[in-house]
Amino acid sequence: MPAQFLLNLFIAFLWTTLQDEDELKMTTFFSGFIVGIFIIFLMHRFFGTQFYLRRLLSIIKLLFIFISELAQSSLLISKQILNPHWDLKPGIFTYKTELKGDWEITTLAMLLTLTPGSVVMEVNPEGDMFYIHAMDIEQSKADVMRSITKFEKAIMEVTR
Amino acid sequence: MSISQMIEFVAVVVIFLGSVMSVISAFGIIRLPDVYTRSHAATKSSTVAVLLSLSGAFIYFWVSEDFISVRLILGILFVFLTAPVSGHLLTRAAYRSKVKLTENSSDDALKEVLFPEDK
Amino acid sequence: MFSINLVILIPFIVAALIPFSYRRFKKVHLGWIVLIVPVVLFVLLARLIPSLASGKTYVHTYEWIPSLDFNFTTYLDGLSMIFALLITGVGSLVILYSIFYLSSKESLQHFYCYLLLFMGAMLGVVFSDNLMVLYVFWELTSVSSFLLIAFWNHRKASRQGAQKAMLITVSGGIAMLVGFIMLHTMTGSFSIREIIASVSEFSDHDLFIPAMILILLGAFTKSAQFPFHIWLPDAMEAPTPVSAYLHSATMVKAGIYLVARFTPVFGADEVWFWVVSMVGMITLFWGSFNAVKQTDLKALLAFSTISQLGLIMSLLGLGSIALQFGYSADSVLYTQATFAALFHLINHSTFKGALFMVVGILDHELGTRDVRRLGGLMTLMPFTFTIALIGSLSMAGLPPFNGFLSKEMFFAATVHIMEVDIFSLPSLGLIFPVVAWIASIFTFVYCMIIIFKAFLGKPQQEKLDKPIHEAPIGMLISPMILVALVVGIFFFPNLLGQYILQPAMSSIYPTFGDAADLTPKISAWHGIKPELLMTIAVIIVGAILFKFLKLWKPIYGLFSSRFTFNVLYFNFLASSVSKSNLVTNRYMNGLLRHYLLYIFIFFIVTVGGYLLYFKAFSFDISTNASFRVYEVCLVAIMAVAALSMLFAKSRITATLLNGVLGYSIAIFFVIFRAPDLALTQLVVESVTTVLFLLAFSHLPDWKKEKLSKGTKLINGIISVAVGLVVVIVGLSVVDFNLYDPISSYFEDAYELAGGANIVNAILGDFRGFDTMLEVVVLFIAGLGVYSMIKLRVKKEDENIEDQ
Amino acid sequence: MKINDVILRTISRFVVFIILTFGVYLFLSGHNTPGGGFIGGLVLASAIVLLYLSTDIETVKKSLPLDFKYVAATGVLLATSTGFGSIIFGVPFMSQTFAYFDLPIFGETELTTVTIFEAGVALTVVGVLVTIILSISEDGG
Amino acid sequence: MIEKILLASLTLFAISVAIALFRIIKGPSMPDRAVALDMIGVNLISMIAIISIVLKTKAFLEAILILGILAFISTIAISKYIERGTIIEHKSDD
Amino acid sequence: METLIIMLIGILVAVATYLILSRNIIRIILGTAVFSHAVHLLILTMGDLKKGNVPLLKEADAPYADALPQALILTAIVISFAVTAFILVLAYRTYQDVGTDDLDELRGARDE
Amino acid sequence: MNNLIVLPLIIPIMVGVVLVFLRPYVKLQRVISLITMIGIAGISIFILNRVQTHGIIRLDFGGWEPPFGILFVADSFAMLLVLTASIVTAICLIHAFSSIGEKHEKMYFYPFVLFLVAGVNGSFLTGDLFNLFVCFEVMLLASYVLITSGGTKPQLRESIKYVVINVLASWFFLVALAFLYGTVGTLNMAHISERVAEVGQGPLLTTISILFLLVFSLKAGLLLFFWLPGSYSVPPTAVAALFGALLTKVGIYALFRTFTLIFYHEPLISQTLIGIMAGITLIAGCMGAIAFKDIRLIVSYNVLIAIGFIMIGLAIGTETSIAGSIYYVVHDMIAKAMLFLLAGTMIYLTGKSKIDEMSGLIRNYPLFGWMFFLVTCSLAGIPPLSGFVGKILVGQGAIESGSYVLLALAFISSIVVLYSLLRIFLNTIFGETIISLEDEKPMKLGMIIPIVLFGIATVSLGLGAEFISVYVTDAAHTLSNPSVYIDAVMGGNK
Ligand code: NA
Ligand code: NA
Repeated sequence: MPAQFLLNLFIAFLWTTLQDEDELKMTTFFSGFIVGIFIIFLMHRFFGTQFYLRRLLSIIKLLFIFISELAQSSLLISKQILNPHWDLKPGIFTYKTELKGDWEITTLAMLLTLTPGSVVMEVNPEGDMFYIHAMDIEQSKADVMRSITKFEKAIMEVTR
Repeated sequence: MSISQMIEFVAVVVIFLGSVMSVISAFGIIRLPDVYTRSHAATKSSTVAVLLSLSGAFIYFWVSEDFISVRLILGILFVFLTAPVSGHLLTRAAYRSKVKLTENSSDDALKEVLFPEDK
Repeated sequence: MFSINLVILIPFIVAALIPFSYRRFKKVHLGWIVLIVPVVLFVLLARLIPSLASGKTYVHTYEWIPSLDFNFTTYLDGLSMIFALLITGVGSLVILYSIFYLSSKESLQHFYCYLLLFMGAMLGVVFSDNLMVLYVFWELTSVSSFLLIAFWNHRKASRQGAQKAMLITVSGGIAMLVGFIMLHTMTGSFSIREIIASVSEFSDHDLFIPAMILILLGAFTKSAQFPFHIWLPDAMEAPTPVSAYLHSATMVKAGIYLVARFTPVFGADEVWFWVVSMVGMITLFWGSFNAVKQTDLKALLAFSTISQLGLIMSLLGLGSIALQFGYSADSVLYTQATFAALFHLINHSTFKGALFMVVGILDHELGTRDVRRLGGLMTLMPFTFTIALIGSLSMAGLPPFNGFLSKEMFFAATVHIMEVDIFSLPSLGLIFPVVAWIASIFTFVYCMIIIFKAFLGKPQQEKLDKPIHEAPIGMLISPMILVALVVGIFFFPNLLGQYILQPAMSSIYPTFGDAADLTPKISAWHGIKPELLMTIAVIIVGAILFKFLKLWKPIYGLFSSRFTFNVLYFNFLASSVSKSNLVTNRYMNGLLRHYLLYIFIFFIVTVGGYLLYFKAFSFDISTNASFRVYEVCLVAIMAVAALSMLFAKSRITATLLNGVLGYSIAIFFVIFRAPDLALTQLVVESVTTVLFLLAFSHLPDWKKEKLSKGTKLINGIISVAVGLVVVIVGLSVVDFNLYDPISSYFEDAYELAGGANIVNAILGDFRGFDTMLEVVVLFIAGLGVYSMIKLRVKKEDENIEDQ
Repeated sequence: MKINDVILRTISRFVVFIILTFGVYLFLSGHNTPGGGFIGGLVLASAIVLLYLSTDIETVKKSLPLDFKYVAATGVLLATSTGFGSIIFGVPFMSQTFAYFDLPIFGETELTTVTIFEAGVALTVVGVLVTIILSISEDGG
Repeated sequence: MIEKILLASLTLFAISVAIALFRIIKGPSMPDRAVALDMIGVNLISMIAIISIVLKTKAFLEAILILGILAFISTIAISKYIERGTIIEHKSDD
Repeated sequence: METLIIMLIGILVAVATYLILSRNIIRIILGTAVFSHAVHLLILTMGDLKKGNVPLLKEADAPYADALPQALILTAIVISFAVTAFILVLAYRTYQDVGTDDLDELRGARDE
Repeated sequence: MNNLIVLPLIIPIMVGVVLVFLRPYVKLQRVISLITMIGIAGISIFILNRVQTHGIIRLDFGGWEPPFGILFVADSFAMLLVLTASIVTAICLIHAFSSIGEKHEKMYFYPFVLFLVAGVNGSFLTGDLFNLFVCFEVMLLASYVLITSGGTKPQLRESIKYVVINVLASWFFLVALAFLYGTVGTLNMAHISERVAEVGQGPLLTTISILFLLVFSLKAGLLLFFWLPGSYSVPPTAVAALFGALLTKVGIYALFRTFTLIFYHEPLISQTLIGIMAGITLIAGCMGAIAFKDIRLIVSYNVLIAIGFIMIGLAIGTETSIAGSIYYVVHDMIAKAMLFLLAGTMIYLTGKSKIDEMSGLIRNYPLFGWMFFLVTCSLAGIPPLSGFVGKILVGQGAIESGSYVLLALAFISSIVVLYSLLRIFLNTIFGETIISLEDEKPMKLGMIIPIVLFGIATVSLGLGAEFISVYVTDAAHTLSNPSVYIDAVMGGNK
C-alpha cells in the first residue's frame, strides 16, 4: 500500500511540472494529487492489493460513528443532569472484545467511552477485557451490547 | 443579510450552544453524586461544548475572514482524541485510589479484581 | 644629610629581615645583632643635637598618597629629638639587657621583630609631621605593644592584658584620628607645622573643642591617664625589658608627646588647660595612691608609672596657661612647668627604666616579684640593691638625684599656678599644690616599700624557689648606665637643659621668641622656697605613713572592688557580650517567618507610610479601560481560587488552585492582547504543575498549620496590609501619566529588526541580551537541580557542619 | 491487576508527533506570529515530557539517547556565540542581521542570526526542562 | 448582535469555570478535583476561541492548541499521581 | 479594568503573603508562585491595558498594545519558573536529609 | 572596541558552559577557570585605564541606541568593582582547588562560580534597570546552587531561607520595576534619571524609590540582613569567601547607583533613611560580632558592619564620603574574602568551629596565624592596611556634612571589629597549643597561598592607595555628578 501512495505523490509531482508554471504552487500540486488518485483507483488491481484510499473512507466512516455517538451521549447526559429526579443505578461491568493490538483496543475503548452513559475504566493486562463504568448500568449495558459489533467491524475495516 | 452573514450568525449560535452545553456539564459536575458519574459529564458534554465552540470559531473565521485555520482543526482533532483518554485515566485513577462509588451503584465488576481483600 | 625618614624605616627593614634570616644566628644571641640598630640610630641622632640646639630643624617629604595629601613627611625638631633619643637610647639599653634576660630558647626572632617594629613605629610617631602618617605609626605602636604583651601568649593573663591594652589604646587612637580629621576639616591641612602656623584662623571653629577633646582622648589612653590607666598594670604581663621600654620609657609617653606637640594648637584655650592639668593631677594621685597597696613589685612600678605620667601630663597642662596670656615677661614664668615636664620625662625614663630592670633581675634570678616573699637582698645582691636604691630615691624626689630637681620644679609650677588669677574661683588653684603634695607623699611611701620591703630586713630564702644570688654582670650594665645618668643629670642638669630641652621648648612655644628665655637655670639649691618646704614635708609625712603603713592600709578595703575601673571594664565587656547574645538570638532566631515579617513590615511602614504621609495617592477611574461581565467573572474566579488556597486541606488541591490561577492569567494575557505571553504562561504553568507533582512524591503531605491564633492574626493583618500597599501604589501609578513609554519605537520592528512580532523582536533583538542571560538563568537552574540531586554527602562527611 | 496503559500509550504516540510538529512550527514562526525560541522549546519539551509520562524513563532513553544537559549547554553556547560573533565582525555585541533570500521551494525566505539565537534558546529550554524532570524522576525511585 | 451573543457565551463559559472551580475547592476526592481542572482547561479553550472572534484576531489560535495539549498532559500527570504517587516511572512493569 | 485588575493583584499579593508566612515549605513555594502571578499581571497593567491591538505587525494595525512589558513578563515568567524548579528540589532534598518540611524545625543550632 | 566591556560577563558564561562539557577533566577545569578569571582581571585593568583616558565607555547591545536597547556602561566605579571581583574570585578559586573536593568539582563547581561572577559583573556594568534584574538572577541562581553545593544539613536548612528571601526580594524588584515603568515609561537608568529630574521627584516617585531601596537593601544586607549570617556560615570555605566578598557588594553597588544617579532628589530617603538603616545595621552587626563563639557567625556579622560602614558613606553623600565608601568597598572585598578563607581553613584544620574549642594554632601554623592577625588589623582599619583610607574619607565626609552620629557609629564599629576578631585571634591562634604534632593536619599549600595573596593585596592596597586613588576619585566624581553618566549614555552615539 505505501507503494500506491508514493506513486500518487509522483503523479502529482509530474502533474505540477507539466503545468510549466513560473513558480511552484500548492494548488497545482493538489490538483495533480487528485488526478493521481483517479488514475490509481483505476489501476489498483495491478498492485494486487486494496485501493489505498479505501482505508481513508473507513476512517471517515469511523469518525462519523464517533461524532454521532458523542452527540447522542452528550444529549443523554444533559438530560440526565437536568432531570430533577435523579434515580439512576450506576455501576461497573465488563466487556470482552476480540480486537487485538494497541490501535484497535484504543479505538474501541475511546468509542465506548464516548458511547452514551459509559466510560472505560480499565483494560486488563492481556488487553482483551474492558471494565466499563455506566451511568445507568441496565440501559448502558444494553446500549453497548447493541452497538459494539458495529464498532468492532468499523474498526477492523480500518486496521485489517 | 447576506449568506456569509447568515453563516456567521449560525456559527455564533453554534458557539452559544456550546456554551450552554458547557454550563450544563458544569452543572453536572455539581449535581452528580460521585466522581465516576461526574466524569461522564466532563468527558461528554464538556467535550461537545468545546467542539461546538471551536467549530463555530472555525466556521466564523472561514466565512468572515476567508481563513481556514489548520490550528483550529488540529485543536478540534486534539480535543476529540484526548478527551476520552482523560476520562479513562481519571476514573481509573479514582478507582485505584479507592474513591467510593455512589450508594446507588449496583454492580462493581472491578472490586473483585482490584481489591479482593476489601470484600 | 641622611633623611629622617630613613631613621624610621631602618628598624622596620631589619624587623622584616629577621623572620627570614634568624636561623643563621644560631650561635650568637639574636639580640646582639639587633642591638646595632638602636645604637647606630642613637649615634646618628645624637650628632644632630648641636645643630638643633642652634635652632635648626629638618623636614623631609616622601610622597605616599599625594592625592589625599597623606605624605610621609618627617620633621625633626627639639621636641621630637628628646623622644627619639629616649627611644633609641633606652632602646639600646633594653636590648642589651634583654640579651641576658631572655634565653635563646625563647622565640627571640619574634621578640626582636616586635621590638624593632615598635621602635620604628615610635620613631615614626615622634617624627611625623603629617597627621595621617602619625596616626599610622601611632596604631602600629599599639599593635607592636599588643604583640609584646602577648609574647608569652600561652598564658591567659598575657592574652587578656594584651587585648585590654590594644582595645583601649586603639580606641583612643581612633578618637584621635577623628580629631585629626576635624583638624583637617578646619585647616585643610594634615601638616602639624602648617596647622600650628594657622592656629589663629580656626580657634573659634565649632569643631575646635571636639577635635581637642578627641585628640586628648588619644593621648590619655596611650599615656594611661585616669580612667584609661587600667590597661597598664595588665600590660606588665610582658617580659620585663618590654615593660621597661614600652610601658615606662617610650610608648606611654607618646601621649605626652602628642599633648606637647599640640600645645601650640590648643594650649591657648582654657579647656585645654583644665582638662590636661586636671586629668594629669587625678592620674598622679590615683596612680601613687594605688601603687602603695601593690605587693607585686612590677604592678607597683606600673602604678607608679601611671602616677608619674600624670605628673608630666599635669605639668604640660599647667605650662599651657602661658599661651593664654600670650608672650610676655610674666607669662614666661608659666612655661617653666612645661620645661619641668620635659625634664621629668627624661628623668623618669632613667630611674624608672633602672627600677624595671631591677625588678626584672629579681624575677629572673629569684623567680618572684612579690614583696611579701622578698627581703634582705641588700647584702646578697649589692649591685642590684644600689641600683634600686638610687632609682627609688630619685623617684621619691630626693637629692642627689635627678628626680629631686624635676619634682622641685613641679612643686614650683603648682605654686605658681595658685597665683594665677584668671580663675573665677581664686581658691581653686589651691588644688594643684595640694594634690601634688599628697601624691608625692604616696610616691615617697611606695619608694620606701621597694627599698625596705625588698632589700632590707631579713632574707626569706624559704619563700623562694631559687637561692639568692647576684645577677650576672650583663644584666647589670644597662641599669647601671641608667642610674649613672640619674646621678649625672643631677649634677649637670643645665647641659641637658641647654642642648636638649631648650630646642624642645621652642617647639612648644613657637611664638615665644627666643627659646633661651624659656630655659631656666636649673640648680639643686635655690634657697628656701615653698617647693623645698613641700619636699621636706613630704619626707616627714611619708616616713611616718610608711612606718604606720599597716595601720592605715585597711583604707584600701573601703573602695569596693566591684567599682574599680578594671572591674567596670570587664563587666562592660562581659555584659556587652551576653546582652548582644541575648538580643541577637532573639531576633535572629532562625525562623524564616520572622525574617519575612521584618521585610514585610519594613515594606508597609516605609513604602506605605511614605505614600500616605506625603499624600502620593491619587486615583481616577475615568482613564480606565472598560470591562465586560465575563472579565469580572474571571477576576472573581481568580480571587476565589487564590483565597481558597489558604484553606486547602491538601497540597494537591492548593497546587491545582495555583494551576487555575495560572490558566486564568493566561486568559487575561489573551484579553490584554499578549499572545506570546499567553502561550508561555500556559506551558510554564503546566510544566510547573508537573514539577510540583514530581516533587510531591518525595515530600510528605502537609499537616494542618500549627499556628497560634495570634500568629494567624498577625499574618493576616500583614498580608492584607501588603496587598493594600501594592494596590494603593498601583492605582496611583496608573493615574500618573506624564510620560509616554518608549515602546512606540519598537513598532518599527519590521523595518528595524525584520520581525513582525514586536514582542519576539524585542526578545530576540532589541533586548536580546536579556534573553541570552535568561537562558543562562534557566541553564544554571537545570544544572543546579541536577547537581543538587546527584551530589549527596555521606553521613560521615558531615562532621561538624552538623552541630 | 496490573495497570494496562495501552490506551494512554497509543494515543500519546500519536499526540507526541502533533506536538513536536507544532513545536517546530512555533519555533520557526515566532518572527511574525506568536512563537519563537522559548515557546517552541517549551512545547518541544512538553512533547518529551508526554513521552516520559506515557511510557517510562528507560524506554525514552532507548529511543532518545541524548544527554539533555549537553543539549542545554549546546543551546547556551549557540545563543551566546551569536552575540560573540558580533565581536568578531566588530559590530556591537548581539547585533542581529537579517536578509531576505529568494529560495526555490520556500520562496522568499528571511534568514536571520536571530534564528540561530532562538535555536539556542529552544535547545536550552528543552535541555533544561528535561534535565530537571528527569533528575527528579530518577531520584530515589 | 453577534458580539452580544458571543459575550453571553463567554459569560456562560466563565460561569462553568466558576462552577468547576467550586468542585476543585470542595473536592471531596482528588479525582473530583482533577476532573474539574480538566474541565476548566477545556472551557478556557472555548473562551480563547470566542475572544479571538471578539478581538478579530488570529493571534491566539496557537494558544487553543497549546491549551489542549497541556490540559491533556496535566491530566495525565495528575491522574498518574493520584493512582501511583509517581508520575514518571523508571521502567514499566511489563 | 485597571482598577479591577489591581484589586485582583492586591488579593493575590495578600494571599501570597499569607502563604509565604507559613511553616510548611510547600505553602511557601506556592506563595512564591502566587507572588509571580501577581507581579506578571502588575507589569502588564502598568503598560496601558486594552489600549491597542495585538503587537503583531502583520496581524493587526496600529495602535498596538505596549509590547515592552509583554517582553519583560516573558523573561520574568521563565526566570520564576527556573527558580520554582530549583526551590522545589531544594525543598524535597531538605526533607530527605533533614527530615522535615516545617520551617520552624529548620531554625538551626543556637550559639550561646 | 566598546565590545570589550561585555567580556567580563560573556567570557565567564561561555567558558562556564564549555566546562560543562569538560566535566571529567577536573584539572583542566581548574586551569581554565583560573586563567579565565585572571584574563578578566587583565581586561578590567585595561578598561579601567581606558575609562580614564576616553571617559565612560558604553556598549549598546545590538547597536540599538539608548534608551531603546540594553547597554553596558563602564565607568570607574563599575570597573573598579569588576576588577576587584575578578581578582578575589581568582584567588578564591585557588583555595577551592584544594578544599572543595573532586566530587563537587565534577558537579560543575567551576561553571557555577563562573556564572556567579558573570552575574556579578553584569550587575556592575549594566545601564538598564531590567537587565540589572536579570543579571541579579544569574548571580542569585548561581549562588543558590553554590550555597547548597555539598548538601549538608545546615546548608540545606539555611539555603531554603536564603532562597525564599531572595525570591521575595526579586519579587519586590519586579514590582518596583513595574511601578517605575508605569510612571516614567522607560528602563534605561540614565533615561530614567533624566525623566525623574524633569518632573521632579514627586511623592509617588519617591515612594517607588523606597521600593528600590527595599530591594537593594535586601541584596546588600542593609538593615534587611536576616538572611545573611546563616547563609554565609554554611557553604564551603571558598564559596563563603566569594559570597562574603561579592554578593552584598552588588546590592551596595545598586544602592549607590540608583540613589546617586536616579533618586537623589529627596534627601529624606537618600540620606536620612539610608543613614538610619546603615546605623542600625552597624549596631546589629556589632552586637552579632561579639555575641557568638562560632567563628563563622562572628565573621558573618562582620560583613554587616562593613555594609553599615559603606552605606554611611552614601548616606552622607558628599563626594569625599562616597570616595571613602568606594575605597572601603574595594578593601572589604579583599579583606572579607581573606577573613572567610581564614575562618574556613581554621575549621578545616581543627574540625571545630567555636573559638573556645581551639587554641594555639600559631605553633602549628605560624604563617596562617600571622595572616589572621593581619586581616584583623586590616579590618579594624589599622593603618597602613587597606581599610584605613576609606575610613578616613568617610569620616572626613561625615565631619564636613555634620553627620556626627554616623561618624561616631562608623568609628566605634572599628573598635568592635577589632574586639571581635581579636577574640578569635587570642582564643584560637594564640594560647596553649592543643594540636599535637602527630595530630596536626598538614596545611595545604593551596589553602595558604590564596590567604597570603590576599594578605599581600591588603597590604599593598593600603601602602599603594595612590595607585587606585585616581580611579576612585573619578568614580566618586561620576557618582556625585549624575550628568557625567547621563551625558555618556544619552549623549548620542560614540
Ligand atoms: Na501610568
Ligand atoms: Na581557646
